[in-house]
Amino acid sequence: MSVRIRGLALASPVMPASGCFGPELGRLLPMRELAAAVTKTVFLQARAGNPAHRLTEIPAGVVNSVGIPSRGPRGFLTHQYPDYQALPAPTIVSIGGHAPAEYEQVAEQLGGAGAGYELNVSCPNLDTDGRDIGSDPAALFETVARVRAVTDKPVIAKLPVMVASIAECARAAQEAGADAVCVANSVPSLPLEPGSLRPALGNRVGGLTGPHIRPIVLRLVWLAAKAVDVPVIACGGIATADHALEYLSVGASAVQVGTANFSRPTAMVDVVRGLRSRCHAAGVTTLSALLRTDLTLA
Amino acid sequence: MSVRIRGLALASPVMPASGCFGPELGRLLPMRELAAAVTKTVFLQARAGNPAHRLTEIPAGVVNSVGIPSRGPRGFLTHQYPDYQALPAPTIVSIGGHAPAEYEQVAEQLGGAGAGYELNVSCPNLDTDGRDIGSDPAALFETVARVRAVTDKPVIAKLPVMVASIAECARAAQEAGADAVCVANSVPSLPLEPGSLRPALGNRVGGLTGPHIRPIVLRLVWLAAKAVDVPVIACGGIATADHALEYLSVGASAVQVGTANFSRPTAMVDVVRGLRSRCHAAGVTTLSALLRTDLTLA
Amino acid sequence: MDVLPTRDRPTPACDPAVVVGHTPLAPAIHRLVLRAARVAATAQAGQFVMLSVPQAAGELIQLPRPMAVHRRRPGGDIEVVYNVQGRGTEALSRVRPGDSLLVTGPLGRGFDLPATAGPLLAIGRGIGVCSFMTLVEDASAAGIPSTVVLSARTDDRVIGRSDCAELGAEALAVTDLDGTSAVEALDRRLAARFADRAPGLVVVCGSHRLTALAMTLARRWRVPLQVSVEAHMACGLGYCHGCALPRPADPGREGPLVCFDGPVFAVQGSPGAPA
Amino acid sequence: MDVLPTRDRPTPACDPAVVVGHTPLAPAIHRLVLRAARVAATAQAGQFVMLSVPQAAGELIQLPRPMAVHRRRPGGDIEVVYNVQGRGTEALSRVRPGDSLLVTGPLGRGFDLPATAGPLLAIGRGIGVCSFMTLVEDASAAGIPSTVVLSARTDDRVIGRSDCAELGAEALAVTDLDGTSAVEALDRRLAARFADRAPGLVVVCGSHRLTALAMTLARRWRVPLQVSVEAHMACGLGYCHGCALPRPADPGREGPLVCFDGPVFAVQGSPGAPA
Ligand SMILES: Cc1cc2nc3c(=O)[nH]c(=O)nc-3n(C[C@H](O)[C@H](O)[C@H](O)COP(=O)(O)OP(=O)(O)OC[C@H]3O[C@@H](n4cnc5c(N)ncnc54)[C@H](O)[C@@H]3O)c2cc1C
Ligand SMILES: Cc1cc2nc3c(=O)[nH]c(=O)nc-3n(C[C@H](O)[C@H](O)[C@H](O)COP(=O)(O)OP(=O)(O)OC[C@H]3O[C@@H](n4cnc5c(N)ncnc54)[C@H](O)[C@@H]3O)c2cc1C
Ligand SMILES: Cc1cc2nc3c(=O)[nH]c(=O)nc-3n(C[C@H](O)[C@H](O)[C@H](O)COP(=O)(O)O)c2cc1C
Ligand SMILES: Cc1cc2nc3c(=O)[nH]c(=O)nc-3n(C[C@H](O)[C@H](O)[C@H](O)COP(=O)(O)O)c2cc1C
Ligand code: FES
Ligand code: FES
Repeated sequence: MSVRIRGLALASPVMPASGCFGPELGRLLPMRELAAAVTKTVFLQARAGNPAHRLTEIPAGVVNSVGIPSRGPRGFLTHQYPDYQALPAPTIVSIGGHAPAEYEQVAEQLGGAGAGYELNVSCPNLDTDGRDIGSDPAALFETVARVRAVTDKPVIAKLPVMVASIAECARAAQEAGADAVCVANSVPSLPLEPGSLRPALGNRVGGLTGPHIRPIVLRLVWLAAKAVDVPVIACGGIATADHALEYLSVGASAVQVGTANFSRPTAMVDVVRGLRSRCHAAGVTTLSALLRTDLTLA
Repeated sequence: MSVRIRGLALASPVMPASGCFGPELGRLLPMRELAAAVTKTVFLQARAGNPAHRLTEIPAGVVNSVGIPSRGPRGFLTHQYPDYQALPAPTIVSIGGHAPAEYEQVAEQLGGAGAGYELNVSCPNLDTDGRDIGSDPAALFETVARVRAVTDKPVIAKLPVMVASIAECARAAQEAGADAVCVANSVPSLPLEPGSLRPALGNRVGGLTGPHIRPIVLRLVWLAAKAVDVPVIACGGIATADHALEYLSVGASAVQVGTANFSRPTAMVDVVRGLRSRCHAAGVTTLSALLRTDLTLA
Repeated sequence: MDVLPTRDRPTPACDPAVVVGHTPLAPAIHRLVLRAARVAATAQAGQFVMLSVPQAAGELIQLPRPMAVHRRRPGGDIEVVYNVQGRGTEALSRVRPGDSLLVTGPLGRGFDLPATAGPLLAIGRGIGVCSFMTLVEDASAAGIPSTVVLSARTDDRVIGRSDCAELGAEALAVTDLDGTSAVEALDRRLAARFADRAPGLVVVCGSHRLTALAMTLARRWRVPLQVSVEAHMACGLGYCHGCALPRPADPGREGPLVCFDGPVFAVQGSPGAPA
Repeated sequence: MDVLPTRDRPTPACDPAVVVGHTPLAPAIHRLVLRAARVAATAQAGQFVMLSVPQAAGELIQLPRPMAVHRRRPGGDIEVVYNVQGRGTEALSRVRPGDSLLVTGPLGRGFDLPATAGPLLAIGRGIGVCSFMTLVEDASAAGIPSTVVLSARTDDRVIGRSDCAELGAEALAVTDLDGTSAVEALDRRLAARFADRAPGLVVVCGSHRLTALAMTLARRWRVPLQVSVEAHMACGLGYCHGCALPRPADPGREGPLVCFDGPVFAVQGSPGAPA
């Protein structure tokens, strides 16, 4: 069940979603069974994050506007990276920025730390009109190309949900040299407090995550996988091996688990073991072979 | 609680969402209390619609890919419009097309039927690259402008969810002469059958609707209302007066009810009466006055 | 599927109905008795209702579920017999006597029972039987004898025995377990049963294989065949276009709507079916 | 909020726990007893757990809910007392003895009880009392006398009476209904109560007004004041950054994490608080 992204061989197709993992969780898990650890997004400048409430749960799912507090690449290297290095899994560092050049600078300042980089391009582009970099194929191309120019490690472009054409965005990332695309980030939302008209989050808008976004992201993964040759890493509402299989069946090569890590800290391990025992039961060794069998889900 | 869109005075702020209403339902309801009847989208060419299943329900909501069967404007005028005319509420005709020119042609061929037009621009643009017309501000502008040129009746642009910038799209519609924008259509999704990896819909992808999309659409309505001066009609997951108030509180002027009409055929009437009794209880006569009171929701 | 000729039908309405009974009938099959006087009084044989499932323990079911009117009771009750299939019927199974749920109906175009022809043969598999029990009610009231095939996997899953007994209809319970439900066995049995006098109408519901058998029989006897079909539905009233059947001969046009033009259709090519 | 000095704490784990008891205590307040031996054995006073609410009747609760460890029992049970607030606690109230739910913990940085100082004064409002009952347990075990203010709207909502009795702590139940919970009344009462000997530590939870009162008292007596605070949480472990407090003096930097640096903090400006 291993997966290869550029030079990097991943032990399994399951890894955490950025922001939904930390060494604090990694220490409770058999990380060897997972593909990688993925860090919370690292920005160039230090950031405090958003005011409370930073997250909440509504019937549609979990909504967060943590706002990505960051200590910058140097703060990350000093305070956080050592704990990641202690985990027995490669570290993929998530990088954010407010302009294509910032991603490049973060990648450089990381000085070779990490086994690969995931570019969180669901960030407003302050170079232009404040639209998300990842929803603008040109800005996305520039961002990926700039990072590509400064590293030989795998580069993954993590695309936003709210795009006019995910195929176009995925192609822009691939053409700029991305080794994989991750589809997708959370679904922008404005949750209100139940029983009042007050915004439930300090930042008003946040990202909706969890099982209910899976049908939305499944379509995006399907379209992206048809559009590009590089692997597609699916992310959105995965809590079980069956959910992972849904994405694999529409063309994903690997999956990320976010919100389910909160519900059940063992979620990622359950997914990986579930996939493995599916393969065992079907007498196959690869996921692509498993998908060719007559699968029924729970 | 009346609302004005261009010359058209609507008796209330509540109307059905296109495709979620027909005279068959209208005949069961006190239509006088509603703002309007909104037709299913009328295309230029006759269309059969999509293969079964055309709709289903999953935990995230209702997903449909009815595919908008249509008999064309002439078929509409002959077979459907008379039943709409028999209802004691103005008819807003929803228009679809696969190129900006088609909207104009449908509007012309309707020959003045209807009290206003809603342009369903969540349709692939076959003039260009097949992206939704409504997610491309230039195509959207052209579409609205062409219809504007052939009618003096109110023109509403109904925007898609999957856009890079709803503000930009709403502004393009306003600049092209739209009298209101409706935000938004359903959320594109790929539902799988529970227990299998088979697509649940004949067309594979469909539109997710119902209460769980409300936080997604609330954000879009909030952003659109900040971006334009024309009224914003909110549509997405409204089943109660409280849901309508949520949208009104972020800047909407009127609301459309879709999926809830299926759950509860009286849903629209319940919403309108709920709003009215809120106003009564608060001793106010307008919704804007109601929103300034200290509201608690159920 | 051929649409049966237009006829008058009761105006549907949407009313809350109180649950007056809810009992298990067979594995995963329940009988739900609803106080729905208008539907009980006006529903035509073969019509259905849309049941809005109330929000039990926070689970939100948005689309109402189409269900045949299995029985119309003089006291103003209707009976629905349903199979727990997915989330909607699972939630439905949690409603309790005294609860109230919205019933929209009566809906659809039902069966046409020729007044003068021979006896009725109704062939049903599982809960498919429930689509035509109201027709057996009508036949019984009109003094037309009925023979009803109740097919099921196992004997404990046979639905409709007590209804047939109550309505004076002949019930032929057949099961997979003892082989009596096999198409060939059933063909022989029905051929013998109707050797003297062919039925005046054959109706069928619940299985493709039984529909094929019914077609063979109807052609042999030259009698009309009507079938009740299912489709995913949202409105049940004819405006959402969720339930259209394909139109294989003319794929550019939308086919008939199961909720409005059906659920009962003449089987295409069956004797006397509309051209 | 000032972060208390670093200290050793038990390693958290995530284990299924069987519900061994679940009883109403007061209107909308329930006591949940869980077989959670590791937490019962290792939790420090003031620590909490994250409870993953099992999927009852199809309702999906995704985030676990943070809950104070109210009592640690020698037999390996922990008690949680909770208020039905929204969807999560509503669903939690439907779990039954024998059900199993995931418990992550023990979590957070608890109270610091000075070993040698005077008695403990704990002031709690409603279920706020539950944040510090483990501290009363520790005090009781160490032979330190405790006085516990149990404030509530009405007498039937007073939480913790039986716990105090069991632990030999003095319980002062005060309510809004009889006016005894008013800040001025409570100030006078506590001033009198501790006129001879000031407490060695004041802790507070559950009300801004009571925290303000506790601050006045702590300053007057020159004793440390610790408070247990709440924040919306996703992980409880310190990695999601959902629970950060603001840092008013330095708004460009993230403040302490309630789940890791708290939930117990020294109240800023209280005697002996970290600089
Ligand atoms: C006219 C008519 C009469 C019917 N009468 C009966 C009856 O008397 N007893 C009975 O048990 N069943 C009957 N059915 C089938 C019944 O409607 C479905 O079993 C039920 O909708 C399944 O819902 P669910 O939520 O349990 O399944 P899910 O699979 O969770 O449903 C998901 C969606 O698919 C739809 N769906 C799934 N299966 C069917 C189906 N077979 N037919 C229509 N829609 C479906 C549901 O309505 C829902 O919208 C009838 C269907 C029709 C069209
Ligand atoms: C360290 C700590 C200990 C706690 N101990 C207890 C206790 O012993 N007994 C008790 O009754 N309550 C306690 N609470 C509060 C309890 O966590 C909330 O009441 C509960 O999460 C509300 O969930 P809900 O789904 O019912 O409410 P909803 O309003 O539906 O919750 C929506 C979201 O907001 C969060 N949320 C809402 N209110 C609070 C709150 N006050 N604190 C934290 N998160 C909140 C929920 O966790 C959820 O993510 C504690 C909170 C913390 C942080
Ligand atoms: C609390 C929280 C914090 C997140 N932080 C980040 C982040 O820093 N960078 C990022 O790219 N995505 C972040 N995400 C998005 C997730 O990585 C993931 O894309 C999203 O949660 C969808 O997956 P899920 O449905 O499995 O949670 C965050 C999500 C949550 C819930
Ligand atoms: C069955 C169905 C058919 C629909 N048909 C159309 C349509 O023809 N034209 C259109 O603009 N929107 C159509 N929609 C979208 C709705 O008008 C509405 O935008 C969407 O359902 C969101 O609102 P809701 O959550 O209240 O249902 C349809 C939706 C459903 C569920
Ligand atoms: S179910 Fe709506 S048209 Fe048939
Ligand atoms: S709850 Fe996740 S960091 Fe505190």
